[in-house]
Amino acid sequence: AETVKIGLIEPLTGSVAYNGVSAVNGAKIAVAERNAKAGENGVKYELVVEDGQCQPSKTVSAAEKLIQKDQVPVIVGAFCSSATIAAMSVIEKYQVPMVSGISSKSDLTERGNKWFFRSAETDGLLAKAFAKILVDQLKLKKIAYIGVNDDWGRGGISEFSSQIEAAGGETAMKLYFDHGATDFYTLLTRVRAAKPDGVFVAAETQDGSILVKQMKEVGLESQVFGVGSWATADFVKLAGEAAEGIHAAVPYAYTIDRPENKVFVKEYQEAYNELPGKYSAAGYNALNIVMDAIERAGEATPQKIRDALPATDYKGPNGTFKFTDKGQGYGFDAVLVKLHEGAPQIVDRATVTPE
Amino acid sequence: MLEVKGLSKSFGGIHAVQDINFTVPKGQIVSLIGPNGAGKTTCFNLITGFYQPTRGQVFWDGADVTASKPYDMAQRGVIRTFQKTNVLRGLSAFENIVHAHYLRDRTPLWRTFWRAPDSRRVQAEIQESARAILDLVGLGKRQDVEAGSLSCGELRLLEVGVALGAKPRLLMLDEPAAGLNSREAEGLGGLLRTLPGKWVESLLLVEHNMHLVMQVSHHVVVMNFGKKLAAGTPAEIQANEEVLEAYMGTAA
Amino acid sequence: MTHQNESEVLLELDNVVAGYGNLVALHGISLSVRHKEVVALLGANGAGKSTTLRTISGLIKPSAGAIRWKGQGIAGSPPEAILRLGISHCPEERHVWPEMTVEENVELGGYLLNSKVELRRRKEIAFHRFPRLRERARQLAGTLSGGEQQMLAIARALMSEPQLLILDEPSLGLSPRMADEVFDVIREINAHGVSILVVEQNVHKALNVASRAYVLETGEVIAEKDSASLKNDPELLNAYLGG
Amino acid sequence: MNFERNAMAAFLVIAFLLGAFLQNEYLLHILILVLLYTILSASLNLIVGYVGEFPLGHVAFFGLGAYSVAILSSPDVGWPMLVTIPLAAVIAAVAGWFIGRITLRLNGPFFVIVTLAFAEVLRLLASNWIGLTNGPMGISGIARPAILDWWPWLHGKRGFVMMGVVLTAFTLFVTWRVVRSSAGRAAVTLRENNYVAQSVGINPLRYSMFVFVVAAFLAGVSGAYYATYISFVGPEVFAFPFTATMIIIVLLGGKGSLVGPILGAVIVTLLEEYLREFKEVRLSLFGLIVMAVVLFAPDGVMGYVRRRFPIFYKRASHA
Amino acid sequence: MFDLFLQFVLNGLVNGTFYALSALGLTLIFGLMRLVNFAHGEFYMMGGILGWVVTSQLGLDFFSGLVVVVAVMAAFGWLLDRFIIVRVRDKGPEPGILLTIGLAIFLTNTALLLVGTAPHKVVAPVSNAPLLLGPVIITKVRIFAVAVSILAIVGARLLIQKTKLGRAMRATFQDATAASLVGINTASIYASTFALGSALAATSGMLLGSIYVAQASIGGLISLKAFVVVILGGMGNFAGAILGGLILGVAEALWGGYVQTGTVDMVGFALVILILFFRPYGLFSIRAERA
Ligand SMILES: Nc1ncnc2c1ncn2[C@@H]1O[C@H](COP(=O)(O)OP(=O)(O)OP(=O)(O)O)[C@@H](O)[C@H]1O
Ligand SMILES: Nc1ncnc2c1ncn2[C@@H]1O[C@H](COP(=O)(O)OP(=O)(O)OP(=O)(O)O)[C@@H](O)[C@H]1O
Ligand SMILES: [Mg+2]
Ligand SMILES: [Mg+2]
Repeated sequence: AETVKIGLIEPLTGSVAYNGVSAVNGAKIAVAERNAKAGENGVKYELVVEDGQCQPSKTVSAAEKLIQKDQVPVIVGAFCSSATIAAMSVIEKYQVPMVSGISSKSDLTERGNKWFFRSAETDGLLAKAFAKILVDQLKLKKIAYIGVNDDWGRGGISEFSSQIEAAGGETAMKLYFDHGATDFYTLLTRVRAAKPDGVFVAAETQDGSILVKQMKEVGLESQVFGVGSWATADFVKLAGEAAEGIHAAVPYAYTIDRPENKVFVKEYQEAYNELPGKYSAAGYNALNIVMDAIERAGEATPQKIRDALPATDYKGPNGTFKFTDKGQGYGFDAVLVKLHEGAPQIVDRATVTPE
Repeated sequence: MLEVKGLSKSFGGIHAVQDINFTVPKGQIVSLIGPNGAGKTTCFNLITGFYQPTRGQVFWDGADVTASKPYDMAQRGVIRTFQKTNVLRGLSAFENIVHAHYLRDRTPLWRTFWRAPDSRRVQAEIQESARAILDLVGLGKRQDVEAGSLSCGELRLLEVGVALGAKPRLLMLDEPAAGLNSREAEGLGGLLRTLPGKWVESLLLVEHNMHLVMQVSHHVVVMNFGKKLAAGTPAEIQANEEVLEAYMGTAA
Repeated sequence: MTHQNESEVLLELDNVVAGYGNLVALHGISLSVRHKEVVALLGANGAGKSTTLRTISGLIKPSAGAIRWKGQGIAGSPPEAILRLGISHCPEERHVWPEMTVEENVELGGYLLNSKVELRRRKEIAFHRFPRLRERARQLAGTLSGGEQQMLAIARALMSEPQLLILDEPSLGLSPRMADEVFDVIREINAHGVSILVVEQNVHKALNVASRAYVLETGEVIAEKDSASLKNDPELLNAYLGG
Repeated sequence: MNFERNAMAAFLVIAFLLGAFLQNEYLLHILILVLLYTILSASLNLIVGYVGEFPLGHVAFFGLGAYSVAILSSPDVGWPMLVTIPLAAVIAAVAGWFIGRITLRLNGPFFVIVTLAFAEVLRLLASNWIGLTNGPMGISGIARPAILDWWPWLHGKRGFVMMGVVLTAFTLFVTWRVVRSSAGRAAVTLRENNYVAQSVGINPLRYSMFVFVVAAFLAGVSGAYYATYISFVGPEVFAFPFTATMIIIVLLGGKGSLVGPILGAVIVTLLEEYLREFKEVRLSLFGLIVMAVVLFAPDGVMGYVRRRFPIFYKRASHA
Repeated sequence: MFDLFLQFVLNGLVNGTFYALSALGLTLIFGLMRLVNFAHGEFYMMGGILGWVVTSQLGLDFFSGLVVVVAVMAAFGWLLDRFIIVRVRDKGPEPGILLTIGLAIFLTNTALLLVGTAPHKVVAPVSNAPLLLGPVIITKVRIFAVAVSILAIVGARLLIQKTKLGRAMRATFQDATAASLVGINTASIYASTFALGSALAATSGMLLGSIYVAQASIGGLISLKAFVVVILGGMGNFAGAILGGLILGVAEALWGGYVQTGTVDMVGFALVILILFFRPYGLFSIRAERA
């Protein structure tokens, strides 16, 4: 049978490797699923994974290598928006389509690069969907924002704060910390002194879990909510009791009640002995979208795949994915979860719609 | 040429040098001697600007050069060697001396990228001079040996060579004969005597080898506990009871 | 200590070959030091004197030949093992620890001692021998003058009260008077039964304390004579050592 | 010494020919990386090999060069490459002068860490001075230099290769001249023994400073080249991975030799790409290989060559 | 307002102690042995990861776990020195730098392979319930950790300054030839120092891992801070290391508290630049070099 190679660029080393690896794990599940179904004469897929280290230069190298050496007709990746931007010029030059399931910087799809697709929510879309609900449900007036000092953290905070302000919330302060910081006492002392009703946090598992733990330690009792891969088992394990009652706006939680998700969670658990998180689902979805497109295209050439991508209509664990003309995904769900007794409970659900 | 006036230096409570005066006239070899810890090396460091004097002045050709930078003194023609051997260990003996010709070699920085028309000639000249100096100090056969693997005594000779490479007007040697045997020291003495007038204008010598000192010096200054104890011709010094008592032991 | 015969050979080098990396500096050196004897090692610059001493004390491993201490082969043993046997080496170029005080330097000379009392006694002797060091007990050794450092190095080497003391140019950098004193010390400890192997550039001083001398040239022993006859061998003296 | 000059010339000719005839863009990409790293590590080598100090913050100048190009060629300013690249290098050199004034008074470990401190401060500035640098989001879409489109032959990557060959030639010429000049000899004297240097009349600061500034200038050139080629610049241009790469290249190639950085750049770039085959274990392997090289050739490949084949390597002063 | 200030200062002091502790191993290996050890942070990381393995995976309590980790890491450091570092010992600083960079790359990525990228939890020795001390808040486990840090630092200082072993170490690093001539087994001193340095790094990794998390990729960051601390305090000076750590901790806390949290990391580097500008050899250092 024919074997189609798909390139995947994620950070496998460096500061966000943890999340990058989750994405690769999810992607592998998707490919395994398809290959199992393919039978004797169906198309087989082969995943070629490259480490982009979340660095533009390494990501460009990886993209060059995938396209030139491995001759992949399509790429999934990269993780950090800055790395994705760098790769975007490479794929445009070679005219190879690329789907990112993760990079959240709003303007990626606004750059007129017709080879680029994003099967993920942007910070802006997520903020639009949940800001009002959050303010109303949690009865928040004064909000402090804490975010990791990178493109994603800053992006998330600026989108959410403006949406929340529009919904009547007041901004007490915006504080940033560097990725990998371990001690947040000073920052939290400042937040505590401002006596906010709620604290919005944009942080990934490792920083986030330490942060919420220390919130309890310094006696900060405000409501905590935010964005990041919080609806995961790891997060709960690391944060311990401190995780109780936290709200998070996420595109995916393993508790989402959909048949597609049940299958995904089961397979993922079997394969890795852990529950999937936001990035696992992102990797899984992006691969499925790409493989759907390949099958629709009938022929695995970059041009054909590119042409097939806009017609995407993929039912994933967290809803149906479609693309706008600009390649921005929509139609899928994002959920607001509350961590309770160690599991993310779904509080609300919104469908991501194009702006 | 060199005049030292009231030079003093203390380290914490230790008065290493106190109120030292002497001159080194042109064409002469002056020796600075004294017991261990008398302050001779410290004097060297004060004159060449490695230390700042606590008090006192240094004059060179009549100009006050107190506390000038070491390289500044070198550029004025005052070149010294060190008591604790200092050479360019990673380079060969020959390269050591070539590199010592810095002042001859020196060009404006922009010349780095645009070679001067006479640069080849200058280089050839330096190489030739380096070879001559190596032969002079008796390391001709060892020219390609890395300085780091020379024996102690050879290093002392190389140091003298390096100092000569810088074309000093006043050459200041700190115990050049330490580590040389009597015969070699004698050889060095012979060499030192020929230097003034030919290679250098004058010479200031610190040395414990009395034989050498008495053989070459025109004038001897004796220090003890940081102070000047006596000064005079070698003959006068050898006859000075105080000096004999403090310094000479049975050697004189 | 067992009673030892005056003529018993303490240290013996038999055809020792050693060097640095690819460079062979000693081409088969043979020499011996007997009990209670002072032996001088003479030779021109770069003859291999220091290398010989370093080989004995274990700083350099010989590539061939044997070194025997009281009949036991010790070639290739590490320096601390050799020191334990009773051989102490005061190296060329002083090698004091610059960022330790004079007192610490001296005390470390008795590193192998376990008794504090004994250590104090020996330190007292050292300071008695070199009063300048007592004055400067708290000064950092690196700031001492050259000669003071030399005294310190000798004092340190004496701290282990060895049976064989190896001195590499002990008078280097010392004033004539101080050098005399150091040679007096050498005589004194020799009188206490310590054998001494000394490299010294000042041939007269060396031959005044030594009973025998070896003359080295380019890594080979070219002569072995007792001091009296060497003093009367102007040819040899002139050729290699200077009058 | 002629060996070094010939080797450098040969490298440039080979790079040019490969650029002219290779069709595979991936290989051209690798070639560009080799050229980029050659420039960068040749500049570092000037300091490590000829001043004898170890700047951990050399990446500061690389980053400054990259950001300068990014900002100066952005639509707001919009200067052409022929202006921005030299200007970027000058900016890096000015920073080198400033940083050198402070750091070159120090030596050994203090120098190592203070230079690192400067690089880190710049990195943090780059992530926080959003108005100028766009913070962690970085500056993207740096335009392809118009000059590369004047001649169709220079389409695609070939243009960048040729640009790299020119810049590398310039860099190698500069380093070669520095090393062979009176200033270079003074720097070596300083490296070997500061006391001796001063006592033969060398003003230590003047020459370490000169070499430092030249090195900063060249690092700026490499940063500018990087920014132009990758077309994106973010705070990571000041980060440790670049530092690690250039250190490895310089020491692996052999410090204090002009050919060292070239060899190092070729080896490291090819090795990094080759090791992609090994997937997850590739960086572990890379670490092991680096360690192995140190153990077997502690003074780098050129150090090894120098020891084994001294004929190739006649000492400078004999030439 | 004043309460806030107190809290900042306390945060800074606690953090500063932790900085001093995590730099302790480096003070030995870099400050004393003069080996620019880029793998220091990786030793710290190994302490944390091993701590996780022995407490969370093997179920030991913190203290028995610590004993195991210290033993393993000391042995690791010892072997590393005896078989690898020796070979670059007298070859100048660069081979050491390159070697430890290679080692750091290897250790980080091998750890990533073995235990993955996820953060891991080290079981804490005491509870992390908050404690109110007047107006300021601290947790029990932090007090405990501060106590351990102070003990470790004081212990290390006494070891180096007062014991025979410490003297032998200093002698070896200042002049190894002389050291071996007075009977010091220099090879074993080097190895023990390296072992001790690794064990100290691992101890701090495990202790702090129980307060924060243990993670395979933390090394680089730890190394950076530790270098800053060692340089601030003066090379190889333990009192200096404490002070360097405290200064860094308090300065960061005040900067973060009153100026900007996003740039706290800059504080340490700015301090290093400033202090070395005025005192080129660190705050506390002795120098005995003379011309
Ligand atoms: N940096 C310093 N700190 C403290 N004391 C110092 C310092 N430098 C020199 N000394 C002291 O000053 C005195 C003079 O030292 P100096 O080196 O000038 O003596 P010297 O005459 O050259 O002796 P030698 O003949 O032994 O070389 C010595 O006692 C020495 O210990
Ligand atoms: N560290 C070293 N590395 C390489 N070669 C060395 C080293 N030390 C000495 N040599 C070489 O070994 C030979 C013997 O040197 P050694 O130091 O034993 O001479 P020496 O007789 O003590 O001379 P001196 O009287 O000058 O001290 C010399 O040729 C010297 O160049
Ligand atoms: Mg002196
Ligand atoms: Mg010798």
